Amino acid sequence: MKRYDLIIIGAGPAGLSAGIEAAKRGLEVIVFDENAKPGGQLFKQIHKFFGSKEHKAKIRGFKIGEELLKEANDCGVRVELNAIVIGLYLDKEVTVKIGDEIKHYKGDAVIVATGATENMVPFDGWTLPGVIGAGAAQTMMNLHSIKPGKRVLMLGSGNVGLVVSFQLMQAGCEVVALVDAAPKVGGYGVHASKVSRCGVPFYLSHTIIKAEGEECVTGVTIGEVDTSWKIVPGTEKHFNIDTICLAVGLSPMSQLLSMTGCKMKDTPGGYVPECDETGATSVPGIYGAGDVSGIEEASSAMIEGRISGIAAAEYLGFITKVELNEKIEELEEALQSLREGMFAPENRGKVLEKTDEGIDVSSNLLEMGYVDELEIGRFPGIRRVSGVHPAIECTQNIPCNPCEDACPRKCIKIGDKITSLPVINPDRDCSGCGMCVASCPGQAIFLVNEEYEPGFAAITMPYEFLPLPVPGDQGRALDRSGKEVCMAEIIEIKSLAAFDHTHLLTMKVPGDMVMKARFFRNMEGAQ
Amino acid sequence: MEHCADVVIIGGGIIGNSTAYYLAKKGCSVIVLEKSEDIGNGGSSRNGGGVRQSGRDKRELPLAMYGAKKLWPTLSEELDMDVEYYQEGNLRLGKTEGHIKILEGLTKNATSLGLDVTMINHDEAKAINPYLSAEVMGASWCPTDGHANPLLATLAYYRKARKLGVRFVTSEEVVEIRKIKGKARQVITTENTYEGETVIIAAGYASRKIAATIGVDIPMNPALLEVLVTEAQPPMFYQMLGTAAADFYGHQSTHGSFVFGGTSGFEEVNKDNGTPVTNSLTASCICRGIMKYFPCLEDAKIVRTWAGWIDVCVDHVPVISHVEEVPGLILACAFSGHGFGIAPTVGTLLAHMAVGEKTILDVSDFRYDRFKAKI
Amino acid sequence: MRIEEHPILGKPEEKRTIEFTYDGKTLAGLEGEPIAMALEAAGVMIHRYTKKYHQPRGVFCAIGRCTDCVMVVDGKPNVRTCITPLEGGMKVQTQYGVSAKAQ
Amino acid sequence: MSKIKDRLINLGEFVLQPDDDMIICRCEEVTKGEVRKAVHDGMFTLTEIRRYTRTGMGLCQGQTCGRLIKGIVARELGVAPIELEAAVVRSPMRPIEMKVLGNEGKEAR
Repeated sequence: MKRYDLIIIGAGPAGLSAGIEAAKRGLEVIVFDENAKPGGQLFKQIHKFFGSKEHKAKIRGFKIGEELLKEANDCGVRVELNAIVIGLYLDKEVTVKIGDEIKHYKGDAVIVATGATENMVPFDGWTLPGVIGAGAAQTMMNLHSIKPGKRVLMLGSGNVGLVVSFQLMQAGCEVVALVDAAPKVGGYGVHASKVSRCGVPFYLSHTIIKAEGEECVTGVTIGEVDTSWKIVPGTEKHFNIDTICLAVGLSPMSQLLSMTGCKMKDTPGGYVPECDETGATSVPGIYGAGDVSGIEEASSAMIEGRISGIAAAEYLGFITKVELNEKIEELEEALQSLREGMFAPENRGKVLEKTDEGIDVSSNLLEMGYVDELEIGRFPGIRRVSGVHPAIECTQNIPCNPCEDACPRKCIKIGDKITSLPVINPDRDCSGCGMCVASCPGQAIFLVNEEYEPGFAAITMPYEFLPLPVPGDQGRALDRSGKEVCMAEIIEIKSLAAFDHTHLLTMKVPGDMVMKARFFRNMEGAQ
Repeated sequence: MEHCADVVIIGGGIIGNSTAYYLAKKGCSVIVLEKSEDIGNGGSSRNGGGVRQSGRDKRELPLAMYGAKKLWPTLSEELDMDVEYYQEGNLRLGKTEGHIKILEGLTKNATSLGLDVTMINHDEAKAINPYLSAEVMGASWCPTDGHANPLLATLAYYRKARKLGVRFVTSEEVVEIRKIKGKARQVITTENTYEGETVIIAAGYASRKIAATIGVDIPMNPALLEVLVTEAQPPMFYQMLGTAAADFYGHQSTHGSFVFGGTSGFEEVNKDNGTPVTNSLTASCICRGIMKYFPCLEDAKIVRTWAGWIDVCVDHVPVISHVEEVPGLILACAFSGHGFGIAPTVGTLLAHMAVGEKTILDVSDFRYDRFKAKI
Repeated sequence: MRIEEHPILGKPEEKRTIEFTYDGKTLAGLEGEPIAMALEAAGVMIHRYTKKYHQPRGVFCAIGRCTDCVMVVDGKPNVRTCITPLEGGMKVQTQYGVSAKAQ
Repeated sequence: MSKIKDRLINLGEFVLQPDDDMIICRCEEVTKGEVRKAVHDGMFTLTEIRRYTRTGMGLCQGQTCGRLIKGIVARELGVAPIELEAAVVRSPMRPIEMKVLGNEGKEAR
């Protein structure tokens, strides 16, 4: 039987990263993936990643996927696609369907990096065509260039629901509402804000009562829920839509680990293997890396994968324990920095009222999806001075710091703790280059010039939609909630390769709108 | 919780459940103790569902015939639940001269005991089942055989017994049976002590270990058998299938899926990790076996495979027996993989035995002390 | 509906347009894309009707897990159309229960 | 351990709920009411529910409904979902044609 030093199941961020680290240390590695394309979910992630440089922050997910793949190829990792692992048996025997054959392989070590599967939620009519998972929407739009629908209702305000809502709009779909039964937005506030200012209304404490339609979805009724999740009579709202998108969480796909006899534990986040910090399970030589051992972001999965790859190298005697420990310490630190802040695993399900800096969290953000004009001033990224300067509407402690590096003049400071809120440095002058605007994965930075012209202000915003407006376009400025607040004229469009498809749109608005207007809509209503 | 009953049954499989049901029907109080979390966790839920008379040892045959005639046809009605019983015959297939010889031998034996089994040729077999391959040379045909859904039949007995007040306790492993004043009476689990006027061991391969605690041994070993199931197919046929070479056995269920059991030849030496895990070779082997007889199923997708231990007796015939040296103890084990089809009969017999009634059939062939050295 | 141009991903990869049949009608699709995507582009939402309650189903997970999108493809039932690449001349049929409607 | 071991515990009367006819297992078309009823019929574990109602026995093998069923059963039994043992995982991870499963690669062996 063909035996590899290391068999990795799943060519996503964790699996590829594991393969790279193991191959670098001399292991013969093969990665099996059931999909036609490698990269796992990375190729569906078209937004810029959070984190810091070591986490590949501000690079779009699919680009990270391409980089990882290249690195894997360069290291000699064999990636076998369309290869469905159908079983993981005793003695680390893996059976794989390749073409019309079943092949048997053995691995001296096995890393299971099979990722996660979407949770679903039932409601009246949820089996109708037109009700799809958020992952399905991403697959259709970002892999196959297909619009999942014309008018979409999103259920779920976690990061997936927020990010996919934005992606739906980028693909040219209309998102008519974002609904969540929870009373607060679950995902990053910056993700919510960028969806909200495009005009998507948030319905928190609401759930789907019924998907309507005979043969496929033609409409939906939602209603408000009380604290015991019961519908409050009289709160029903109806939307004409053709698609309902479900983004209600993910569960680890740990079946293979369970099948081969790894000790498992049930947690609120799903059924996961008992693992040590290297991902080693109760079966010596079998590891779990990435979402399979607990749901996190792809950035974490990549580090976990690297750790498991190195641990497998040590397990098989390719490196010493000392080398392992050194490297792991460094990676653990990187991993730890991603696991801090308000969305840290230990804060799941908690309502935090203040930031680490002691600032009251925007209640409007959590309940409506955007920071209210009256609240924004209390955050350290906002400073009202003359001339062009950034307005950083980053109000939660999340692990992310590209803006700090982006500014050539060092106007923005985050510091060692990457979850700290960005602070405007009063001693530095903004050149108005816009690098910070384009680099912010949360699209939360704007450049404002309060005295652009007498009576008028200029606002520069990140813009990732088509068609792209052109200077001279007249339209409406929208506020953070997506409400039209005034007339606006596009005065400049900046599109640089360094911005990586984030265009900087500068619009002129009446001076009193400078802290209100945050988005632009052309006259025709085109986005 | 009540810890005393007329009868304490060790094992919540189909034997234990059916016995509990027939006892409860007689008005006895019953406690059933099951080691695992699930009712029907052993062979009861891990078999091909055959309700066969053909191909059985002559000692077992009366039990099978009684069941096919008196119990199975009305079982769904009796238990208020469709156990998906089909009495549409059993085809035991052969595709070599050697196979045909084996089948002829079995047929001769069964016929002599009064069972309606006949040898049929390829064309006759095809007339019964048009999906057979050209390779099939002939078959033995027993029209009164059939199959049922083992998962549902096991749970149907459980449900009905529970409704009649039988106390089922799961997740409690029996560690010891104790004699009190010369009689088997106490059943000690990991957590509790139960008492019964009669104690029945119906715990599959684990029966050996439990019986040992009271000084009784049954010469049997576990063997790991595998079953696989396909996605639903359009209704094709409802005969029970088997082969002379024992490559596979199975049937199409009401649901449309095919359920097939089979062997790879490694059954008695398979490794496991403490749970009945499938072997990496067996399912593939079973598929190859099936396709030789039913090539039209080659595109049917396998959705699941599973394995289970059977309790293989040294002479492949069960032990259904009082243990006179341990009054109050009844053994019902060593079914050797043939237990499902005869479970209703065995449950009926055990109920008689437990209350001291005369059994409807003679059970002396199943005595626990029948095993003798060869010389 | 197809996305002609995407603000981040640009224009879709060029693929050969091929023909296939859907319940006897000739449709166009892109070679190698999942069958379900070609159907989606053509506005086909219903892939099958269930066995027990005869309810319509379509794409749900789009990655081959949920098996809701199965259809009869070239005579074989239960083909997961969301992960089966489209080929020229394929015969795709709505699945009723576990088979195509008797013609 | 709050595992329910005694199968005679009183679960109260089975009362119909308005959403009982909602499909939970999409593959096998099993409704919420059928799952709840199964619990009242004595099926206390996910494995028993599966065998009794066919939830999770279809083409997708419970990948969609597993979590939902767990929630319903736990609520009916009055325990936390975490108390319920997950159903056992078996090969194959994806449905696979008999002719493919039976065709084992030669060079790999």
